Amino acid sequence: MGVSIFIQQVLNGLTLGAVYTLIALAFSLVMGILGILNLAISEIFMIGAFIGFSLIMSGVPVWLALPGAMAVAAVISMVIARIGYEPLRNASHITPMLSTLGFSMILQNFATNTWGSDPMQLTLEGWLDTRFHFGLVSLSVVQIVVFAVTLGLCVLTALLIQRTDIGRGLRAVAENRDVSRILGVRPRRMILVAFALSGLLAGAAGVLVGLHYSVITPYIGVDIGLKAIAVMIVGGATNIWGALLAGPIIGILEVLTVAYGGAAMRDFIVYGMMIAILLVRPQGLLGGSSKTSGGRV
Amino acid sequence: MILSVHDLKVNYGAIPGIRKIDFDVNEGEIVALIGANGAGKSTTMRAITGLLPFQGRVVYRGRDLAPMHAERNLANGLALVPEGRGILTRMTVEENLRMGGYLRRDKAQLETEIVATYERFAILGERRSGIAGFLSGGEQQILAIARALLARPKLLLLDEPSLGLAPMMTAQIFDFISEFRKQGLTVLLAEQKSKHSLAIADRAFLFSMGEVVASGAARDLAEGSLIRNTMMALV
Amino acid sequence: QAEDLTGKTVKFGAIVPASGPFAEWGRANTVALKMLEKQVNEAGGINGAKMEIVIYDDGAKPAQAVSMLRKLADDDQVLAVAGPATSSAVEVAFPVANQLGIVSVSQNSSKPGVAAANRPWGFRNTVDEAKLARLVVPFFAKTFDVKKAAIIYDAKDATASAAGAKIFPQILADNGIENLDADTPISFNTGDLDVSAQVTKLRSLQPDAVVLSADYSQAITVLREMKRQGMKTPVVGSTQLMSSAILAAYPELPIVAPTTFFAGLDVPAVKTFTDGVTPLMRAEKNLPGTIEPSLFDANIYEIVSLFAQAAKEAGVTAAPADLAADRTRIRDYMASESDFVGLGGKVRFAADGDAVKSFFIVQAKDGKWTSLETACSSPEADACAQ
Amino acid sequence: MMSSYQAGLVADGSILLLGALSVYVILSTGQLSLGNAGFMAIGAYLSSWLTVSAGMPLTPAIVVSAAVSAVFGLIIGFPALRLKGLYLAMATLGFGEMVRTFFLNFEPTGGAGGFSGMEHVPLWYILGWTAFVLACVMICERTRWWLEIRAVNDDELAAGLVGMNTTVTKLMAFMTGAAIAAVAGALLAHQNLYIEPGNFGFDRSTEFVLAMILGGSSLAAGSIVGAALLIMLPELLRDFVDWRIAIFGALLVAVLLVRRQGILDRNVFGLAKFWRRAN
Amino acid sequence: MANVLEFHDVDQSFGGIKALTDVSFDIPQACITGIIGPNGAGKTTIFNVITGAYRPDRGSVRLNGQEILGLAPYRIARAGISRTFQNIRLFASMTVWEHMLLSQAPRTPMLSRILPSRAVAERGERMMELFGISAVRDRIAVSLPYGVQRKVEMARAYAMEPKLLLLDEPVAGMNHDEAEDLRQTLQGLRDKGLSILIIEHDMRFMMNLCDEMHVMNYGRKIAGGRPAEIQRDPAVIAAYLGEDA
Ligand SMILES: Nc1ncnc2c1ncn2[C@@H]1O[C@H](COP(=O)(O)OP(=O)(O)OP(=O)(O)O)[C@@H](O)[C@H]1O
Ligand SMILES: Nc1ncnc2c1ncn2[C@@H]1O[C@H](COP(=O)(O)OP(=O)(O)OP(=O)(O)O)[C@@H](O)[C@H]1O
Ligand SMILES: [Mg+2]
Ligand SMILES: [Mg+2]
Repeated sequence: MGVSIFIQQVLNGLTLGAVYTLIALAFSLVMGILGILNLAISEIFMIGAFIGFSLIMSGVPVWLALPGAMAVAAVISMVIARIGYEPLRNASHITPMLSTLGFSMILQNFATNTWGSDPMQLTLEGWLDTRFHFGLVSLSVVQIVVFAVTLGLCVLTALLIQRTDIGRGLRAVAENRDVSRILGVRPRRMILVAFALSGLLAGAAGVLVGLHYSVITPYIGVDIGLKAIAVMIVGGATNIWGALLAGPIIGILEVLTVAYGGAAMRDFIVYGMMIAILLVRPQGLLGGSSKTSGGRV
Repeated sequence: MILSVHDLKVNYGAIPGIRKIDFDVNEGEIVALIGANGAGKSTTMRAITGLLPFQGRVVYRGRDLAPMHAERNLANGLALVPEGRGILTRMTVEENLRMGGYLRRDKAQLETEIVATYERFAILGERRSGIAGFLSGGEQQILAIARALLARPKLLLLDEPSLGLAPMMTAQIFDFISEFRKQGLTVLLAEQKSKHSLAIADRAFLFSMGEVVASGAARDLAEGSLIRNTMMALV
Repeated sequence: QAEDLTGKTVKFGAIVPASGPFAEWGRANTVALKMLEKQVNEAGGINGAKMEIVIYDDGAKPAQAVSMLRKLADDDQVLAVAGPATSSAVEVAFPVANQLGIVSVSQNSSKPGVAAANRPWGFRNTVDEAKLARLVVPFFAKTFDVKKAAIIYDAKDATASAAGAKIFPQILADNGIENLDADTPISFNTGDLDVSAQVTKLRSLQPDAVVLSADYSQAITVLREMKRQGMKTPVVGSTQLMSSAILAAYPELPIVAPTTFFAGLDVPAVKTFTDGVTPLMRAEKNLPGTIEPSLFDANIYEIVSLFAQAAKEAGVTAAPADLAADRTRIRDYMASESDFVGLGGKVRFAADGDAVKSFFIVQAKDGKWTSLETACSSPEADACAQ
Repeated sequence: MMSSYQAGLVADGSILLLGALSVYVILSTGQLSLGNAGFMAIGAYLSSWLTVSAGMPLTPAIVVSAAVSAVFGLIIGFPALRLKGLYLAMATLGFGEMVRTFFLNFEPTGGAGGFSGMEHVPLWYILGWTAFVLACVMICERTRWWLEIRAVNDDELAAGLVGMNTTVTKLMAFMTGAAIAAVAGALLAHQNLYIEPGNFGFDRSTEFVLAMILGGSSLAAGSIVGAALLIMLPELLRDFVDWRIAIFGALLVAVLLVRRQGILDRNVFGLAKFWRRAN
Repeated sequence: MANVLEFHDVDQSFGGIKALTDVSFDIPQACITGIIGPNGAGKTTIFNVITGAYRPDRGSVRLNGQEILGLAPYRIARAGISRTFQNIRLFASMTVWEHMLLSQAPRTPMLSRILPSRAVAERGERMMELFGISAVRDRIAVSLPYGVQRKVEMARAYAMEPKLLLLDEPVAGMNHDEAEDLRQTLQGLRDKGLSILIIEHDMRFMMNLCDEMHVMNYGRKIAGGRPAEIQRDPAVIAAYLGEDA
């Protein structure tokens, strides 16, 4: 009994961690590379969840609702890039962060007015509602979908950033816009690409969260978003794989704290651990060491 | 004529950067821009490259260049080695060189040229996977020039290339450049040390207070007392 | 005694959370108040005077609630204020009401002891959760034969955590029910999406019943997770559970809660109110098309109705010079034994500022609330007599 | 004569201004703190406990709370020395959330149920503190010591190599910021007469940053404008009802776009100086 | 003549790169000492070791007989060593004038940093005059032309009242005449008792300026002595100067 409950809790934690991972990836695409914290990602995630919900409720199959919601999320993200980031690129890095905060307010207000502030609930049917039982442990099809999509998107993103010209171009723009331009990189386009990718990931996370928990409100973004930022930081913002490592760590830590300690202490433990990790590894678990920041006298 | 500049004018907010610059560069030449601190050499180069908004005309290979289109200008063969080198300090030496060929389609050819660069500049070869930001000043300057040449430019703009280079290295760099010249490279050079640049340049233009105040064959300028006199008069 | 006020305007204020996480409450409240304003004025107003309700949004934020209370009292010169809604806002607003000398009556707040700490101007048209729980739990225990129960509550919500951490454990003990998580209370935080760990833990305790102390919007998350994990234990909670949204969360499960109002209640006054307000609410663009009036709509409707009655009977003059006197009149009227009849029956205010009214123990069944029993929030005999 | 509504807004604005200044002092050394609500919570709870349970008069209670909060500033400032940019911001955010969760679980000050029993403070008292703190910061801004703070922001390494003790500078900034935030918290507690952990969340910390950046992050006077704007705007937008927050967000973005260095910047004063010299 | 600085047996490596191997030299009081060498030879690294920016693997650095190796950079600066940077490092938000005020702050007590001071202002003015930058006093320093920024850096370094001034390629970006002016300025300072250590690739400038010179190659010191001797040293010619110099 104790063991199967424990396994069940670990599975719960992994699911939560997968969600964190996806959103953390969305954050790290703009933060790790461009160095700005796009706070609106939390809200893009929330909008993604609502769009996915609405599509599924109106009878669209899941395999179509997922890309649909991802696309909408990507478009919103690109709009934010053009209006909220581009014109502010020369200001201090806090200014674009605050302009994305402005966008969060708009998106949240929009969602409240469109879908209401009360929880929206979805009833799953057919294969999505299937669960597998292994003794006392149970695992749902949706959970498996969540794991698979998370892993797949992670690998794709990492390949794109590490193995292609796009990744190098992005890093060049992030470091020095003028220099990247004289090397032939188009900063505006690059930034749009980064934001779009980040929107896609956040949108996907939204749909998966909607499917898994089947209740959403316009306010789900804030807390999960903050946790996802913590996951990104713990993993190391500059390394795509960091989120894949840190997501499950934080997810499981959180669930186990709740299970064997108490929910009241949860945030204390999670943020405490984040600070502790930062003290030991200031760039996060997998982030390049400070040596790669390239400063010398 | 590969480049001609007419009535070029750039302001930094309320501060005038350059007032009225006219000059031209012929295919295959080395042209030097010389002048004191703040004369406007760097500003001119940045404007031509497409990093600054400007007034006036810049005609490159028969076409007018619009301001602020550095990416497009590079695609048309116009590369700049900026003042202060413009190394991507967080990337490795190798990645910096790769970025030099960012727009090139012949990636295989690029790889062999990168290897050739390593052979020519052993320092870069030794440090290929090191972070570029940790190179010494002169090493970074070499990297910047090597990187610009990997873009296969038709017109190379060098802003104070000898800055921080040891005498022998300066000679080596200019050897390298003259090799490319044989393959059709044209060079526009900005230098403080007029002696140095006049030695290798075909023609030169003397800048002062944002205007061109003298021009001529480099040899004449080098020998004549024109530079000295003009500078004395203006300081 | 009352003078004729024809040509004058009697103004009341209302503070509702029309934006933020409880936007729906505030927006529905607004519809109910607009309806009331129309009804009163069509019926001849207040001794001939036109009644006007000035409604402000506080976004469920304490600071804004206070600002709005001040604005209503100072700039709009209203005679009394309905609201604010949330306990956090009330905690901050009531002291200001006392300072300014204006009645403030909350339509939602059920955190124990808030009005009692802010006499004489703070009132709540709600019943303290402690009083309700004391009657609901025994009834529930008997109906579902409960020997051992587990409690889960929202630790971040002041009301829910007070009830979940203090009141319910005490009441379970008083009724001889074993509290399975007494040592390591199971809780979560407002806004949590993931309560899988908590529910897994609940499940592992194998209780006969679950006590769920949370606001309905949070409770839904828990119910959904229980459904996902296939947990079929009956649930009992506080008034905070009351909402039509709860009904869809886990229709197969018996959910029991106390309330002073629900839309399907078979009482003439309630029927009239519900029939009148439901189409109006559903016609609002910013509210869902399936919305039903909630407990809070009924409460705020009652509050301002009571203001109107007080103004009428206590004889306000609605003259600017008498503002303070008029406000005192309304307060005194509210504090006294009156014969005000609300939607569910007689309503009066006890010395601690909370309402004394009859309430119903209801159970979610087939997508509706069904009343199982009627009781009175006051232990005194016939305090709630019709 | 001010109505009590206006007076209330002024009080809220003053407290927000103090919060903004607390972020400003820390940010001047290039460190972004997203956890000042945590220091504010310490100030609010400690001063309230001192006045209510220990019977201490308010002013000494505020001074004590500010001092204790400064010690916490030092404790969080030390690890912060190792962190850069948004990593630091996240660590401070984590600290803020930890403080909030701590008070959520700390029964002696009421836990989730909050704490009350404080005496109301008059408006002039709040204004007095605000003016005092603002004056201190603005005077410091004109000294050479402030140049050191700016130097640490501009280029920490170079600052060290030209002889500045950057560690001390950064820690002092953290301590000062923490103390100012604590004053803001104490005033808030004695203005609202009730505090709960939810008052000191992430949104409060971002509000401080917002007020400061909107007003202009290169000088303390900017925060006055930023705080005033943040307090006034929501009130002015009441007519928009349902879309109020969205319009607020849009205006926020618009202001940032139009004045990306903030509404006020050093040049505004530079121009004034220039003008004086020209005449 | 006493030595201001004794730099002994220093090794410095970065991962696999040996930037300095067993380097030793002394800097005499009131002398201009030059360091030359090919790119990447380790010249700037010597500066970084002296100023505490790097911690060498081995060795000793003494200022007026006091060991300074291992001290925090700001302590070394306060002990009387100030420097300029090869990659100019000015404070991006500050005007030239603010640089002059700032650089005098660290060595004074806290209180005097808060109160305005006439002495500080006067010294600031003098520094700007000395390096010829009074005309741009209210400009943001980083928006100035490259060569002028170098002068601001030197003025900032000298304003700290150092015993030893370290200059890393100061005439890069200056023309011949400006370099000549600078040479005279520096020699004037030396005559007043300042010790200067300078790195520069402009040989003509160095020959005229330095009292003594050290030559680096691949992290090792390959020669040291009077400029005229250095110029004739075959090892130096092979490694650095080239045949035609
Ligand atoms: N970013 C800037 N902001 C304001 N003014 C600038 C900026 N960059 C250059 N200037 C001004 O423009 C003028 C020309 O400068 P520029 O850098 O082009 O000169 P230069 O000839 O390259 O000098 P140097 O030889 O020192 O590099 C100078 O007066 C300079 O102060
Ligand atoms: N922090 C560091 N990390 C890695 N390598 C370094 C670091 N600092 C210096 N180096 C290496 O040490 C060697 C010496 O560098 P240094 O900057 O001292 O050269 P230099 O003599 O000043 O050359 P230049 O004339 O080009 O400025 C170089 O190869 C450089 O790449
Ligand atoms: Mg230049
Ligand atoms: Mg060097």
